[in-house]
Amino acid sequence: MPFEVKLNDRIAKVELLSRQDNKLLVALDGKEFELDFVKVSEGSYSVIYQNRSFNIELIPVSGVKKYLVNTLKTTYEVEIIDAESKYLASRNKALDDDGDNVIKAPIPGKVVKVFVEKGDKVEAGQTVIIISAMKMESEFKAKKAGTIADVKVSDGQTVEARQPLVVIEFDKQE
Amino acid sequence: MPFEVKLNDRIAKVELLSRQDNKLLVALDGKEFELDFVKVSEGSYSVIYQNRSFNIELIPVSGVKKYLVNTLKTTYEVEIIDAESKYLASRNKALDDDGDNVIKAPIPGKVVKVFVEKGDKVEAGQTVIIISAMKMESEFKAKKAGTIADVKVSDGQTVEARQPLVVIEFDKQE
Amino acid sequence: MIKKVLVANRGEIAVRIMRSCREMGIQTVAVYSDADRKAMHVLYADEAYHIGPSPSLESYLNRNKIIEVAKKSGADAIHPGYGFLSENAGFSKRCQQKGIKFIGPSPYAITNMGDKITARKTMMEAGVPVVPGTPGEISSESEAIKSIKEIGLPVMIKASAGGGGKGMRLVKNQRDIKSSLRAARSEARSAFGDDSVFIEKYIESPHHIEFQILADQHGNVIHLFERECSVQRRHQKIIEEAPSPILTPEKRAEMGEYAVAAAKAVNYEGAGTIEFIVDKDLNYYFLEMNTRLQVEHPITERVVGVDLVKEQINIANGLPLTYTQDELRQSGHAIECRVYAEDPDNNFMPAPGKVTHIDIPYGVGVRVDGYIYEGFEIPLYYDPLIAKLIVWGRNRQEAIERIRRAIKEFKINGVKNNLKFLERITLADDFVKGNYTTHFIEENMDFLMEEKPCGETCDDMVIITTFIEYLDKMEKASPKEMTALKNNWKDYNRVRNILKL
Amino acid sequence: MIKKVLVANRGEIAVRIMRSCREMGIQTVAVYSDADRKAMHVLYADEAYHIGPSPSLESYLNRNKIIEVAKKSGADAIHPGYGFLSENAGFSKRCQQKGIKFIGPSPYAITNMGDKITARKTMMEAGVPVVPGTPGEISSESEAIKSIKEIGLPVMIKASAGGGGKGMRLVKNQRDIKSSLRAARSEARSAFGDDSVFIEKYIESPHHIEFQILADQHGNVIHLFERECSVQRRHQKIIEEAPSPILTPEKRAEMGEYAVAAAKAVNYEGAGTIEFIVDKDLNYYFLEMNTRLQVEHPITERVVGVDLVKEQINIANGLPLTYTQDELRQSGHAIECRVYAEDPDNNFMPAPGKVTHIDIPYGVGVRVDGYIYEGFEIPLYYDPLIAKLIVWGRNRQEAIERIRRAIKEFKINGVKNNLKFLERITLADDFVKGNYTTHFIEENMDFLMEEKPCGETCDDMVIITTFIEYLDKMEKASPKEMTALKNNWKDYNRVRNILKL
Repeated sequence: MPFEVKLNDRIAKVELLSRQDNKLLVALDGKEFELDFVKVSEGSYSVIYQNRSFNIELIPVSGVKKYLVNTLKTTYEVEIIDAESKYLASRNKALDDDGDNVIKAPIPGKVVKVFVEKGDKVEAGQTVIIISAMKMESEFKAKKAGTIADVKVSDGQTVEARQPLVVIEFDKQE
Repeated sequence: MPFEVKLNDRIAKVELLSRQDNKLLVALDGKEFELDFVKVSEGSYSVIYQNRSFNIELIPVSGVKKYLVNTLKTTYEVEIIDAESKYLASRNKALDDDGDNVIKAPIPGKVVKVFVEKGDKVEAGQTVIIISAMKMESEFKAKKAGTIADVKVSDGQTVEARQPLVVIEFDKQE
Repeated sequence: MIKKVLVANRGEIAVRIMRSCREMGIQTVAVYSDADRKAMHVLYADEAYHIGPSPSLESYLNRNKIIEVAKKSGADAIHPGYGFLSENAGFSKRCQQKGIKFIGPSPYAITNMGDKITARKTMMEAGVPVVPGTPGEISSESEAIKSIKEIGLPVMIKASAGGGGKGMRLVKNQRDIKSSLRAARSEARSAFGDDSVFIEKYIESPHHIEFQILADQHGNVIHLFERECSVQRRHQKIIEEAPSPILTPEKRAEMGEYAVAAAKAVNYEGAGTIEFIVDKDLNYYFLEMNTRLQVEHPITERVVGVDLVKEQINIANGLPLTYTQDELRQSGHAIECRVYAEDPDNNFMPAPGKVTHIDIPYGVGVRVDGYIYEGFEIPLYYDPLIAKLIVWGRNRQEAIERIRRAIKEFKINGVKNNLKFLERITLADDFVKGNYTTHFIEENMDFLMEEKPCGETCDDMVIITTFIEYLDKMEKASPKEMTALKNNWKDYNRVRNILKL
Repeated sequence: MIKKVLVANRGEIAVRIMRSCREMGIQTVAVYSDADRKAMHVLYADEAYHIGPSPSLESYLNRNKIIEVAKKSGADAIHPGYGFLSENAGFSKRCQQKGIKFIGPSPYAITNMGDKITARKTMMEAGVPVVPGTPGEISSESEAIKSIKEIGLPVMIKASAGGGGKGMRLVKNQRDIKSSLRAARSEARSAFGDDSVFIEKYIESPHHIEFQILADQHGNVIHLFERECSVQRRHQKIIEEAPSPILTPEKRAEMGEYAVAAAKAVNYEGAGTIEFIVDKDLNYYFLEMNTRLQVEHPITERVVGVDLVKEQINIANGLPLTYTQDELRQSGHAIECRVYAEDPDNNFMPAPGKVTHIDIPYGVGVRVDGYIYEGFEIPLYYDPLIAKLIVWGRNRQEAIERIRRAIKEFKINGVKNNLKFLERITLADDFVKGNYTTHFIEENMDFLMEEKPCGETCDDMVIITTFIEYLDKMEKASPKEMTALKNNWKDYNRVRNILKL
């Protein structure tokens, strides 16, 4: 039974045709691949395909369906798509920007500077607030153009993880 | 309930009096120890006792009762003694030298040189055979004085793991 | 002679200091907060004392507690590392009073160099070039405006008591002078309770180049050449190298002499760093002195061949320097990358968490100073620096090629980190050419955030690997359903033949 | 220019070669046997080819297969590492014929240096001092007896085709001459099918000192100074250092010149090593030439500042040497320890197995070249060398202190290893004084096998830790019985009070 796997914008159909020890025969988007596939350690695989050596590391992001995948060159987000994930994806789309319009502190820190006040217009990419945490400063920007609906903190204030900092009301898109 | 723990020639009585998070209260041979005890990773512990920092690594040798233990300075063999181990220990004593009198190849290799023939007298510590394995040469010696009962291999011969090489009949001890 | 050292720090620098102590046969005492019970410096030390809750203020900055532990443990000396209490004159003084050797300069030197205006004055008196500007603090607006006109735009207004960019304003246009001045002073007043400022010429396209110095208790001072530290993001150094790709031997010699003069001007003792700001024509100006070991000290160690921590201890023991200036030279080229637990894709936000797997690079020309290990949970209370990767090469080109190789070998799973960002820096044209200023990161951000595609086959392998991992995990959960998929290799040819039909 | 290199080797040296290739932007091809599918060189390479079953003869020594893979993969060159095919003239020749560059000397040089008698003759002609002895092979007994009388006892009888100690006899007494001669010849005949021998003066208390050389295709030859390799067990080197603690600058210069002359005598190309045997009065004699990279090459790399693998590739590319003799100097001191998977408590028997945990030392002055990782199973078919620990220090004392520190940080669980034995070597008086010969291990065996006690408190901690681990494991197995033991901290004071009664 074939599965769908999503890598960036690509959705690929994959099927395991046969497997013996470390030899795999896999069909991917209609093409067959014969692989030498071994698990080196938890989440770390060595794949030899047409004598090219690939080292692939999988870090589960949520459950068994979503992974952060590292190769020597690139980091990917890869997702296994089944009926459940399709449902979740459609539901999430409906909620759309939820979360995006509220800038939150990912970890505890301190407000270095708030650049906006309630009612200010902001452009997409405009710096809204600077937070310092673990001695590092991070700049947070508006994802889209909009209006500042609320500023919940002020300069110098200590903030907790996930504490809302600034709320933006995004402009309606045509 | 106290246990007996064997470290080299010492047999110590140990009892866990109380435990909360990483604070332990232990009685060892009648003396009380208050410890800060944390597991750093599988088989690796950090113990702080009277502000001294100890790093202790446990490598199971057989089951849960016998461990090879490393500190920064020393390697120990430590054994938990309960009814079962006491029985096994007494049984092993009866069999005594079994195994000691047969020199075996621990891993596959090649015989470099046999120094004895059947009927030869050997002293304790006398080199009997040299084996080469993984490109390294290892010298095997007689554990006790005795007479060579059998030589099962010859120079240049390839040997398998656990293959008997030389059998010695140890002299009776007064 | 010092026999036992309390290391009043944590993280990689605490471990690094203990390594040299262990080599010297000196006992080490660790102090730790709640969050650090399993931290490597606690495991590495001979003795370990709990000193308080996780926040630094209640532990690593708790001067009384640390001195109490030093007394209790019988430590002869305290090494403050960098950060925390390392540049705290009061702490240095308290150690002195309690008969514990503070491994670092005297309270006098720390105080003199800690205040920017005092430092500036001291340096001017010693003949060291400083950035053109007001000789001292200014408390009236009219005086400030007059000074700005004399110096000429652009200028930087800086709070006298400042730090961390607070109370600082860049003025480029005539019309902004007044508003900027007011903003800087009000910020300074609310942040430090002191609204005095000073004004300096603003150096465009500056390089940040610093000189390492060592001074003993007998008045001998040497410098160990420079480090180029211009690769910075938000005033935070990311990559440093030695030698600087832009200095000439003449400028190096001159600046080295000034660095020595600067240290002598405050009767300096120990290891210290004289920071210079250098413009594109190689005009250089004293910026500040760091009266402690720097994060980036290993590149000097590698190029000059000196163990700076051992020299610090040697000096603290009252021994004369074991090197003369003539004996020292820079040999080859060293580069350091700072590996941070941060997420470049999310505003470089620090990303504490549990390290599930780590591969540390090694082999020819590679040094790593770190403190994390598999299973360690990086606390969210402290600096996100988790490791420093230092390489040496015969020349700058080899060092760059080597650090790229080493970054590729470095793998840290479980916490987000900046390794790919560091790799991109080493690939950036301006970096490769050695042609960069402190604006480098800003100017190259698009290139640095780009991801190089791995290729179609690589993508295919990633998809297949993820898929197989998923299948195996599912099978573990419900073994029966999936077994049919396995062990049918014998059917392989049949399957192939069918597919070919 | 070479764009793709096939590394015809495994283990640490394969990875080490690939590291330099990656730094140079050269693609790498790994070959592997059944036992090595998960070996690090396979994971590290860009391409990997399976070449046969586990025994070396059927894989890493399979010349046809390796050349076939080189052709198939489009590799320009083959790097043989050390061991395996590295000193195989036939293989070097086959590479030449197939248009693949063999990274190493010509078949002519390998042949000339591979045969001990030919090498000896070549060296004598080149004016290089050799151990006094017969100029060539001897096939009659009477001639042998005559030669032994001329040379004077003690002498060493060596099989002309010999190696690995076979067909070798030390003769100290007049009365043993005949029997030893017969034994050596008969052993040589059965081992190599050739009973010719040669006779050399036996050097008592010898040092084994070797010189690294580099020679390009244009006749330029330089030496990179010496390595002291006298710490040996059964002719197997364990610890090497550079510089040698016994050489004088004069002797060093002389021997270096002879090393260069030796290389020139065989039109050498690439990296090579001239081994000398040195007596206590610093008389030195050519012993043999190794026509390849040595295991211990990193100490030279560290002290001289050269990447020898890069130089080998550079030479193979036909480029002239990038260093002149004048530019090179020894700076500081380097020591290498060879970490073997072996059991010192059981006759140093190799101990393959699965690595369950590994901590690699790092920090200032430490380099590690290895190939094992957590979860890797060391195969029983190959050399038990699992890692090389290399340290650099400003001087010999610092290097010794540093290697002790690094050994303490090195932890390998799951396989027996010689780390504690190595530590004991660094503590032995003769080693610390630099006053050792090839008999060092033998003479110090009692000291080296001793265990330093950890102290009573340490013992107590070990007992308690083992006990708690046992309790926790038991509780996992049967949770109910043990729970009573836990969470009774509140009873602590009560328990104490009862105990005090």
